[in-house]
Amino acid sequence: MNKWYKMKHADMQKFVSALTEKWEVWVPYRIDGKWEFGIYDTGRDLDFPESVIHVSLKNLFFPKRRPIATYDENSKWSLKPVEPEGKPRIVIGLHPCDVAGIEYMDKVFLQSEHKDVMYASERKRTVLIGMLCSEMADNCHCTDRGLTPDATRGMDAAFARITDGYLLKGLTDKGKQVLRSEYLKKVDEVPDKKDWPAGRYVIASPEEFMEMYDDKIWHEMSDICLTCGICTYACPTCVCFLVTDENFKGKGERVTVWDSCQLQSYSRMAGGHNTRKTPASRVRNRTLDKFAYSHLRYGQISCTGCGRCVMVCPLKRSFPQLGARLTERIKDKKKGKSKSGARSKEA
Amino acid sequence: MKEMRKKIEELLKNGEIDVALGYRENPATGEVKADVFRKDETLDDMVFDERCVQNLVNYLPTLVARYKKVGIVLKGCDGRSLVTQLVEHRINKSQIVALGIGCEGVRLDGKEADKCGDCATNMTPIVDYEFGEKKQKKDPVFSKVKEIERMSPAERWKFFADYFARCERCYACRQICPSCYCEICVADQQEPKWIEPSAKLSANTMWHLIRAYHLAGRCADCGECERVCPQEIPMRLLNNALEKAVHELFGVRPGTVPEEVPPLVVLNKEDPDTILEGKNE
Amino acid sequence: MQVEKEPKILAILCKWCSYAGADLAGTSRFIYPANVRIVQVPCSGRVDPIMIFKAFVEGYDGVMVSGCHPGDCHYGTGNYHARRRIAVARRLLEFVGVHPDRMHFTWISAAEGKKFADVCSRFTDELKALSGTEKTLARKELAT
Amino acid sequence: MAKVGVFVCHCGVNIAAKVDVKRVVDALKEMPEVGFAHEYKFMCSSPGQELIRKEIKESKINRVVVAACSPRMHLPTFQKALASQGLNPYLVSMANIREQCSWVTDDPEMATQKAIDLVARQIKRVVHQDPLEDISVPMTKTALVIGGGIAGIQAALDIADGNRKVILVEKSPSIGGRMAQLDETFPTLDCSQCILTPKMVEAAQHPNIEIRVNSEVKKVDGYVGNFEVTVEKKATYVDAQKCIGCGICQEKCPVKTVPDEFNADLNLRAAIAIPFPQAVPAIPIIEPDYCKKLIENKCGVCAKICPAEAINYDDVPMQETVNVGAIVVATGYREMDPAVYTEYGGRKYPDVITGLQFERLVSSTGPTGGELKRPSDGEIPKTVVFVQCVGSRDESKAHAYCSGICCMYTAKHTMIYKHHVPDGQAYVSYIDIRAPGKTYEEFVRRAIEDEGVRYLRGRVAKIRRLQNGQYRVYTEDTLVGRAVHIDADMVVLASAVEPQEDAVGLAQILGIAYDSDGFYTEAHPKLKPIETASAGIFLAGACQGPKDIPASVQQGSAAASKVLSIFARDNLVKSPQIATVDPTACTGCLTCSYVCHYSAIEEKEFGQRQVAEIIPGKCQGCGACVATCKGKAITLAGFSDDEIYEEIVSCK
Repeated sequence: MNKWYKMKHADMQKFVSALTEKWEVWVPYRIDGKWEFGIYDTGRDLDFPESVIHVSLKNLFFPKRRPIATYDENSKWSLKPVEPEGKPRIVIGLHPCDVAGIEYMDKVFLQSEHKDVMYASERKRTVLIGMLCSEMADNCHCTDRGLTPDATRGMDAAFARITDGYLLKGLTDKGKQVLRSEYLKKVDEVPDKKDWPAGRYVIASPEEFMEMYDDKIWHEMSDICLTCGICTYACPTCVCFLVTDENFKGKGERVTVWDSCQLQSYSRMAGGHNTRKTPASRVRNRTLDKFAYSHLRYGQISCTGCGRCVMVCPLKRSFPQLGARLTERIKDKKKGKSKSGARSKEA
Repeated sequence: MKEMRKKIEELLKNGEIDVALGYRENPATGEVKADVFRKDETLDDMVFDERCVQNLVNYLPTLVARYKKVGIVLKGCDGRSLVTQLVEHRINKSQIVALGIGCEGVRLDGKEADKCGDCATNMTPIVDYEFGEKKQKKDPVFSKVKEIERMSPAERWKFFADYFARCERCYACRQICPSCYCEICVADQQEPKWIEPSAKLSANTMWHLIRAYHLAGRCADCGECERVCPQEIPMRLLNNALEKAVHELFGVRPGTVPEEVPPLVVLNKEDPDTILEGKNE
Repeated sequence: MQVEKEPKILAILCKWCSYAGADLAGTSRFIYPANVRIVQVPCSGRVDPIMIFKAFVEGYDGVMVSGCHPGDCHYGTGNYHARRRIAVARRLLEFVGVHPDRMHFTWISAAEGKKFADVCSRFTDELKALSGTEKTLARKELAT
Repeated sequence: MAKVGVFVCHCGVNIAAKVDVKRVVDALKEMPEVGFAHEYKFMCSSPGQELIRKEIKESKINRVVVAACSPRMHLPTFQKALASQGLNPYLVSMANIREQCSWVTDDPEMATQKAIDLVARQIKRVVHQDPLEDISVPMTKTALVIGGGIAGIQAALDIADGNRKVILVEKSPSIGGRMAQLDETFPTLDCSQCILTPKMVEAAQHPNIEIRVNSEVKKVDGYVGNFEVTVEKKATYVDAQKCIGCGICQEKCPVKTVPDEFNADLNLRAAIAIPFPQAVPAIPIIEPDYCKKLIENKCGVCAKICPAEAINYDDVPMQETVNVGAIVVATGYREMDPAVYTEYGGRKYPDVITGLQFERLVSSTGPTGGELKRPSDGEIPKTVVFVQCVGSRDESKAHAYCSGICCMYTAKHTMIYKHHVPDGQAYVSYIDIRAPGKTYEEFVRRAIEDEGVRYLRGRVAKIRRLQNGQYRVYTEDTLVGRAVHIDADMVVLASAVEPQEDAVGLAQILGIAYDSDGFYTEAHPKLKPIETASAGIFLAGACQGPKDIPASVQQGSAAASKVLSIFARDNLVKSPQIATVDPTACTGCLTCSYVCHYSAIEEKEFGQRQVAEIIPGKCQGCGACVATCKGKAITLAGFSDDEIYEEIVSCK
């Protein structure tokens, strides 16, 4: 079944409704003008955005708040790990950049020495049916990160919108199994191939970035940053968390909670020392983490080019542009130019 | 605007200020953002109009730490938040030059910003150079607060619980607020855990109550918290409810009088005990 | 059908006047409902509204704060500061939907054992009258 | 790891009759923090305490909860029991299951449940309690007395007799204060100066007392035990070391136009003068506003004539910082200027004088040498009206308070008057007569009955000067209900007692509280009438409120005993339950300092920032700053957030 199949728009609705019998189905919803994944209520109108979905899929695999153990003080503090559970799940309508994000999270949670069992379980129970983007939104720049908006890598199945419905294709066994449906019709059509624009935020190599560690530019770049945590929460590859106990009347849960390196509290240690006290040091950490540390550790830079950080930024500040600006500075430095002149007008 | 630009140019040139904090327009996109203007650059893209929503005061502490003297463009509401900064020793007045501009209101999402309807002063109370027209002060109306106050307690809780539940705890509201500057925010403290760090209703409720309470009598209603909230939680409602309360209880309109000590640390033996009583439902 | 639960009251009392008043209620054998849990603070000025917020979130039905009468503060002015803070905290809690009858802020001197017992009895009755209404703010279970 | 020993007391039947103690013990044994739980009949008894001591030794518990009566009753008892075994006394907590449980609960079941809950909360709390050590602060055992009136002199003498050094600072050129100006004193009519002068001399000669006249306190830093006080000595232009007090300069000085303050401005004196004959020290000073040499560089007679070469026209104010451990404020009072009562003609009519002026008029050291002559023409006044409550008990014009001393001194004045002018008639216009002191009422009755003074109950409406030089006093007699007027030769206004002009300024320097009238506020109106809210600063005399001589002397002695009891210890020992600032968490907003009643919060440098710092010596542990600190950078030992939080959340 290495071919594309066609499904009418109305049939897609029926197809997805039918899936809910066995699966927990997640589809994009538009809430107050923003796209977000939610569990599909049968009968609700289905729609898919042409490109990036505002809220990333991170929460599905690595929730904001995730109990990992429970305890009861009355029975002398017995600590019980939370057993992963949940019925099989399908996510329909994620994009190539979302897959890239999940791939990166896999590296962090599954391929390191300490495997995250809960993440593994969430991954295992989920089938990914991706949608190929038909356009690039304002902040999209996956093409500069080695992706294409219509790439199918990492998906179990993929689909694309055409004028009178959708073209679908199973890619893995899991995906093919899901797609077994009476609504699919064999066709000869294939999704349009487009020439995607690139070169918006070309960035230097991780090694070159590392050389910028002691540069003065970080102060300049953090002048106008709030150092709130929203870009890290929106980012599909920011996976820092905090472990904390939550107690209520003698019973409690040990939970992991999203944390953010942009917050001052993140790097504060017992005794009060803070290794990243200045906004500049925090901005540097995130920039280098995305463009250099990630590569050094996992062989892949962790910016997927989804542009969500720009969308959520309270100041509409462009994080990818920081990378680009830095790259410009790296080039200038190499040319032996002085430090001035590299300042972009758009902070 | 022209006048102000000229003044800033002059101040930069003769070294009276090292940098100026103002609003810069990106000619390509028409977007306006806070930015730092330096001596050697042109001020042609410095603007002040209804697009200048941001409160620049939040950037001051970082800037005064790095520069000796900073010029800052101030709307009325932003100036009010500067009052708190000065009273609380966060910024030394000698390090700043306040460039007040008679604000005609700002626009957000295509319509006049909500906060402008409750504007207490269009000119900053702290000002070194004044530009534009200063208008007569009027009292904020807080019609949305009054609307909520008309609801029953259960309805009110339903209204807020829906919003609180959505909070992600990204702390953008805290970070953008000039008056939220604790070294270690109580929400980040683990021992004791007054506010649990996870984004769940009970902890979020604690966070929003504390945030609002800590700003009581200090909030200048610049509305930034609400503007930056990615979940669109109506945080101004809480701030305004307390601004209204502080005015009703102590007759104070925070930030409108330079050097006024925040009302919650003022000793007043004459407060009537009736302020401790609930409003009759 | 749920059995009517006894309301739970948190009383934050200053060490010098109100806590002593509560002791006097005991020495005078004034009976009042067993619903009250007292927390001692040195002065009502020590009361941070965060304590009141937390109490409601933790599920108390009502919160009471009491200190020395104005002018009698052991530390001179603590109760005046408390009065301002608590007045504001009360407005905030009412605004987000806590029923005003769930909060009781008053002054009780070391000599007012009777008053303390009366306040506790009355407050308990008022809270019982509210038992049909929602205990807003109170967290329902661990994960909320 | 905390291991808590729990002891539940029966208190005979006081607890056990209502609370099922056994059930309480059994329920608590299950708690993870609890090492063991015991019950006992009387925990406060010797065997009860012995039980605690034994278990600390044998079971290696490191925290103790005693469930018994109120901690107000027996917490110190159990703290001592812990300390006796080398365990920090602050590691015990008490659950109040008697006053706040068994005695106030009807139903045994409810009482038992409540008791379990109360003890469980204290177990949760005690785990968070930290060991605390008493704070020991070294101190300077020298006292500063501000004000050299009778209260200040008494305080200084008592402290000095207690073998501690005293620095007595007096603003004017001599000690003695108001009392030195008085003629005779009520209710004994003994001569004021006769009883005061020996005390002044004693103070001056006392080896432990250093008198600094012409001096004022300009700045006070530090805290109890360790004050740093800046004292400024005015330029007097006379070298006190050289001056022999002969008084020739005063005689020869050609400028005789200075209003004589000591005589309540009734006469004029020289520009260089000893304030009054019995002054201590008897050293003259030059009034720079009048001295020709100082104004226009002419004259210079005094320097030429001075046998001791003590005159120094180039004198300048000198500031010196002294270290003291305690301060007694005894700055006294002033008499209100009656000029606000225009209808009485005070300060306008020469023969309408104040009470203090009357004292000087009848005093043998006064301007008339003790003969009662009225100021305008020197005639002996045959009819005198004494008007009470001028400025007192009159909120609309001056003060709401009662000046306290006027009823008595007016009675005294009438008697002195009658002794001077036996055929004269004295009238007193009064509202009420307040004579509550020992033999005071009898004294007033003597004036009325023996001396024939006529007391008219009512307020004076107006005083008008008549053609014949007399004054018509329009008043009423409310007892018969009719308006009356008296034609008098002289009128004496009992002008109100007021705080000194600069009272508020000094209060701000000292960081002590004052009331709306400007009188200094005591720490507690009943139980701490000597103390101020600032530790180590005490009040004596009329600066705290109107007072007569015996009350001022009492308060002076009381203040001295307070000072001596501080100085009796080697070091200052304070309760460790005070607040401290974590400078790493402090933002330096200093809003905490606004709520501190004790001015204990100061600014200090920490790295590159300014942060708040709490002076342990000053902090009293109320916690107002803790509740103010949004970032929770302040912790109050004994009532930390941790401890209170546990008590709130661990209620089942």
